[in-house]
Amino acid sequence: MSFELNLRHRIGGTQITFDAQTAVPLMALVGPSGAGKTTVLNMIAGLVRPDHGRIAVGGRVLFDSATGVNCPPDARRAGYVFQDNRLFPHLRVGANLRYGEKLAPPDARWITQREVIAFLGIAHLLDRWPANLSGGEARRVAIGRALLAGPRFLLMDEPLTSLDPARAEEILRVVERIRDELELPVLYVSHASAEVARLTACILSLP
Amino acid sequence: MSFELNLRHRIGGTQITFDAQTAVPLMALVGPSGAGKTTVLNMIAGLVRPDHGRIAVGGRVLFDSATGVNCPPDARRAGYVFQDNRLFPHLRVGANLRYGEKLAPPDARWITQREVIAFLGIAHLLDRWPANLSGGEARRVAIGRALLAGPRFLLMDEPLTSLDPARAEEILRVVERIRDELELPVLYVSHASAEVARLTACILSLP
Amino acid sequence: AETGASKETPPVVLAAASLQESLEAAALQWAAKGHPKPVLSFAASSALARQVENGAPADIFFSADEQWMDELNGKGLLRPGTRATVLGNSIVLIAPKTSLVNARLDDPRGFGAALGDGRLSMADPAAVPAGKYGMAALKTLGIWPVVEKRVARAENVRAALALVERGEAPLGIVYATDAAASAKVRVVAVFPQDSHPPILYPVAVLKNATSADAQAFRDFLASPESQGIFRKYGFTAP
Amino acid sequence: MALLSAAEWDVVVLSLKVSMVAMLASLPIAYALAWLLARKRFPGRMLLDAAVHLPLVLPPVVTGWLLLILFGRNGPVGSWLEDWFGVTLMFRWTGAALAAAVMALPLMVRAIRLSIEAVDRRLEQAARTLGAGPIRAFATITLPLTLPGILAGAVLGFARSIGEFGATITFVSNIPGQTRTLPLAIYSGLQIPGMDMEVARLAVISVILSLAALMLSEWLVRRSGGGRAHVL
Amino acid sequence: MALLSAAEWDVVVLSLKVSMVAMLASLPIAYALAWLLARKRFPGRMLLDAAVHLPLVLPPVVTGWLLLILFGRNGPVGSWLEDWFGVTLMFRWTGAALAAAVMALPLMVRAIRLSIEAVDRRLEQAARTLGAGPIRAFATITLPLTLPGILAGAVLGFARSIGEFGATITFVSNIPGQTRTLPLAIYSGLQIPGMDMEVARLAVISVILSLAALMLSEWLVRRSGGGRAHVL
Ligand SMILES: Nc1ncnc2c1ncn2[C@@H]1O[C@H](COP(=O)(O)OP(=O)(O)OP(=O)(O)O)[C@@H](O)[C@H]1O
Ligand SMILES: Nc1ncnc2c1ncn2[C@@H]1O[C@H](COP(=O)(O)OP(=O)(O)OP(=O)(O)O)[C@@H](O)[C@H]1O
Ligand code: MOO
Ligand SMILES: [Mg+2]
Ligand SMILES: [Mg+2]
Repeated sequence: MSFELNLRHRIGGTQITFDAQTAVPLMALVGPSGAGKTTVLNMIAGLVRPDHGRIAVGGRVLFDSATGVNCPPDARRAGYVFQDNRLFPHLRVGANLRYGEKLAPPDARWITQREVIAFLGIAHLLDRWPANLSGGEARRVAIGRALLAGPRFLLMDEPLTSLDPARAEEILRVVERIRDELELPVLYVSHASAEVARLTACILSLP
Repeated sequence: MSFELNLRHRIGGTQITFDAQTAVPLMALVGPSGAGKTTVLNMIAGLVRPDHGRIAVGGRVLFDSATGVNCPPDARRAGYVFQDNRLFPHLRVGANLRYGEKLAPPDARWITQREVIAFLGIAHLLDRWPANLSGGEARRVAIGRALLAGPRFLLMDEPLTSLDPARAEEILRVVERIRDELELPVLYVSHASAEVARLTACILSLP
Repeated sequence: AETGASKETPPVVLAAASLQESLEAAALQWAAKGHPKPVLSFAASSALARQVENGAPADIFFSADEQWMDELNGKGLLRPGTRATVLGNSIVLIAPKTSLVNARLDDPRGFGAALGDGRLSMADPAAVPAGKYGMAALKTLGIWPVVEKRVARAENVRAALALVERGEAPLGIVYATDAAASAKVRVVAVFPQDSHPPILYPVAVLKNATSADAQAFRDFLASPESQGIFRKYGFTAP
Repeated sequence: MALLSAAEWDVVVLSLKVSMVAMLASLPIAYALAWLLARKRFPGRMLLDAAVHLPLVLPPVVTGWLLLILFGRNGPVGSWLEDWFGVTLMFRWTGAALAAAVMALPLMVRAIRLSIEAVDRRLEQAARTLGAGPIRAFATITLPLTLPGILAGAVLGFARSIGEFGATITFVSNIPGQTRTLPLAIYSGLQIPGMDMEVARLAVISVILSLAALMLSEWLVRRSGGGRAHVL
Repeated sequence: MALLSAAEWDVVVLSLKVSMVAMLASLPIAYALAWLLARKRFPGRMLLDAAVHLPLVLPPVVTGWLLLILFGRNGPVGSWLEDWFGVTLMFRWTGAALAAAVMALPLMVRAIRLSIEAVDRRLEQAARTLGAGPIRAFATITLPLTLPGILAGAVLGFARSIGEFGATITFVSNIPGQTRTLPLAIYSGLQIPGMDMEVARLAVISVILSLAALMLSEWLVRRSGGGRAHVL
């Protein structure tokens, strides 16, 4: 089982109900704007505590309201590409990339800085402040930072926004390799149906 | 002429060179991440002063380094949908929408709040703080705010990011109507080639 | 300046701020005789007395009035038999050097007229010794009811002096010692000694004194030799 | 038991008046200075910054003394104010308010400046494209976004004014009904042996006044707080 | 002309020592208080807030008197410090530093608190998902992002300490070489007519010292400034 999710949560005026048991590594999450996709990722990452339910990823229980299990976010080891990037403004791009890498146990790392910098094409940005990046540049740094933390699973919230088709294609290939070679559980949020269809047959939708 | 642009500008390490004379109302701007698309929009909106060149929109000269013309941003009357939304955090959604509308001369307004709220589907959000919106909800409010200011031309920086296909379709239709019925000059940045192809045959690309 | 412990730890003297120059001179004289120079700490008598009450590690208290000395005595904080009243002072009416104002102490109404629409500058009669003496004298002379509402109460005598020096107040009441020290004021009148309680400066060794020199310096302060020094600054014998 | 004697009541009312006026009058000046220091680079900026901090660094008595020299009846500014506007500061509550305002200014400027420096200028740009001129963009975006700094500055300034002693008594001395604020009354009490209870009463009143100001400001922040979380 | 006499030099060095120690020692406490007040809701929060502001509201003399009662040799804290740690505060420079620190605390807390409240907490969340525990997320994200507030607080605190008079003279008296800091020396000078030039010299020295502190802090802000612009 890659994801076992039973989630009940109320946010703003929206009641989110989400149940999923998936055996394939990559699962796509779609749904109209405001359906609760980001909130689901936040719950899996440990940033929002579900009102009720259970979260297990790769067989590891991260949250269970019945037994009182609630793993803190830093112990969950999610590689979360936030919808809004959240680069650290006081650290240069290089330091942003290294932030999670330094905290990861050495044997947990499954990709090197060199590889990440190469396929994201951000070698020329390492000394820049995040404030001086273009939209797509910041997006790529956010993806790189998440991958370098040696995560056990990935949460990607529309990772390809602001990226040109050529760059998007390269990143998609990396995601496919992660899915096929590492078999890492990936929860992938996107509104682009072609992109989603290419990545997985397992598409769950929030109403 | 909808857009007459001769721009030379250096930002970070990138030299931006952009020349365009378009007669059709809607012009698309494409190019890889970091090429300078957002910077071009910023120059047309008056937020970045070009090192050198000339900007005229709909026959009105907004900037000319030769003659020293430099119209301030508030007099340019651009409807700018920022890549990063820039909703005012201290105003509720309704007040964000009204911000530009209140400042527009009454006869400059070409769309009503009611229409905007309807096609963007944000009626239930009017009393919300921007901080509590989902990514796509914030995007829609940003579009609405720009349209309601009664602008003389539109600058749209990837306006459909974070939007589900159904909502995106509705917004595209509105953009088409603006193009066809109002013949307002629109500069449209997007990485989605299908979207761009549908809107215009006039596609300019930054290297 | 060192207060560290040596064989001859100099006495720590807590003294009223108005004694600053004169006591400094007396201490130098004492040091010239081969004694370690006493450590002098100047502040308002009230602040110093409260420090003593709270265990300040000091040797001598030199107050500007008897009241705070009585307070410490009542609490058993003085070394018995060491209290002595060593100095006296008088209070005077002053005006800016350049002003032509004239006022007489035997004519309350005239005094009020001399003040005009200005204020009488003096130390706070409710709090500061110099102010208390001034108020007592004005009451004796029948002037107080005329000026009561027109008093500018300064924090201390020097601040009262400054207001007259700057011409912000046409008249003021300060110690004779203050008037003598300022070149910008002139003495208009001297208050008769019997118009107010005697102005006295008591000194005493504190109960917790540790300096071996404390008693000797206290005796020096009471000696004719140091009296001569204080006289130069305008103080009188008690 | 009557809570306050008539004289104490006078002192409290005067303290409130002096502190409110000092705080309200210096708030716009503090804002203008903070804005200049945060946003503009001009020759003498460092000097202005230093001048603003002056009343903090100098012992209050010295500040009072400088005020006396400048704003006294015979001082250059004081005589000018008197001749042209008939305004007298010496020995008046207005002088006490001036002293309190001067002492409070550096605290207010710093708090407001921190807030101005934290404003996301891209929001001001957005306002400009929506048709707001520089002044309107300032009034509708910058000013409300710096509300936390304004309130923090107001609280600091008010509290500092309530506690101001040294500059006040040196500048305008201690005149009942005109310049005898709470700290001056407290000081008088401290000078007299055995007045500890009166002093404690007045001190408690001071604390209650500024506690009230504190609670008011927290409430204002909370009331406007919904929108100040972070956003795209 | 020698710029400073030996006695003046002593006073300057002592003032610097007292102010630096007061500022550095209270900075962590101020940060902790600011963090509590900005981030936590607990019973008594309002009271803590009020207590922090106390030294601002009370006339300094009263604060000095309270310190005397608490930290004097016979006071509850003072006697305990003396018995257990052999630490004496009365009449020592350490006492002067304590008085300065207490007076500076409210200013430091307010400045730091404004900065903490301005931190985007979503960045801390991002750090948590990247494997940082709460303490590391604080140290690597929150703390550096609040640097402007820390520096503003440090400057305010240092300047306030350089200027501190009332609480110091009331608590630890005016002892040359131990507690006679610049303001106390200035006060002494003011007591003697005709000492205006000496007083002016000392006042100018005070101003220069804190101007230096000001410039240092501005330089530190600028050095770390590149990254503090606003960003997604
Ligand atoms: N404030 C800045 N300071 C320095 N360099 C900047 C700044 N903003 C953008 N740049 C750089 O200028 C170049 C153009 O940026 P711009 O934002 O215009 O790109 P873009 O075409 O909009 O890219 P994207 O599709 O990723 O949004 C990029 O190389 C970027 O790194
Ligand atoms: N902090 C918040 N407070 C209150 N309501 C919120 C908050 N964040 C999100 N919401 C609401 O919760 C619902 C789900 O939001 P969420 O961000 O999960 O949507 P989403 O599916 O990710 O949408 P999008 O595709 O637009 O990003 C929305 O109705 C949104 O308005
Ligand atoms: O020296 Mo005093 O205690 O101001 O009268
Ligand atoms: Mg979302
Ligand atoms: Mg862009």
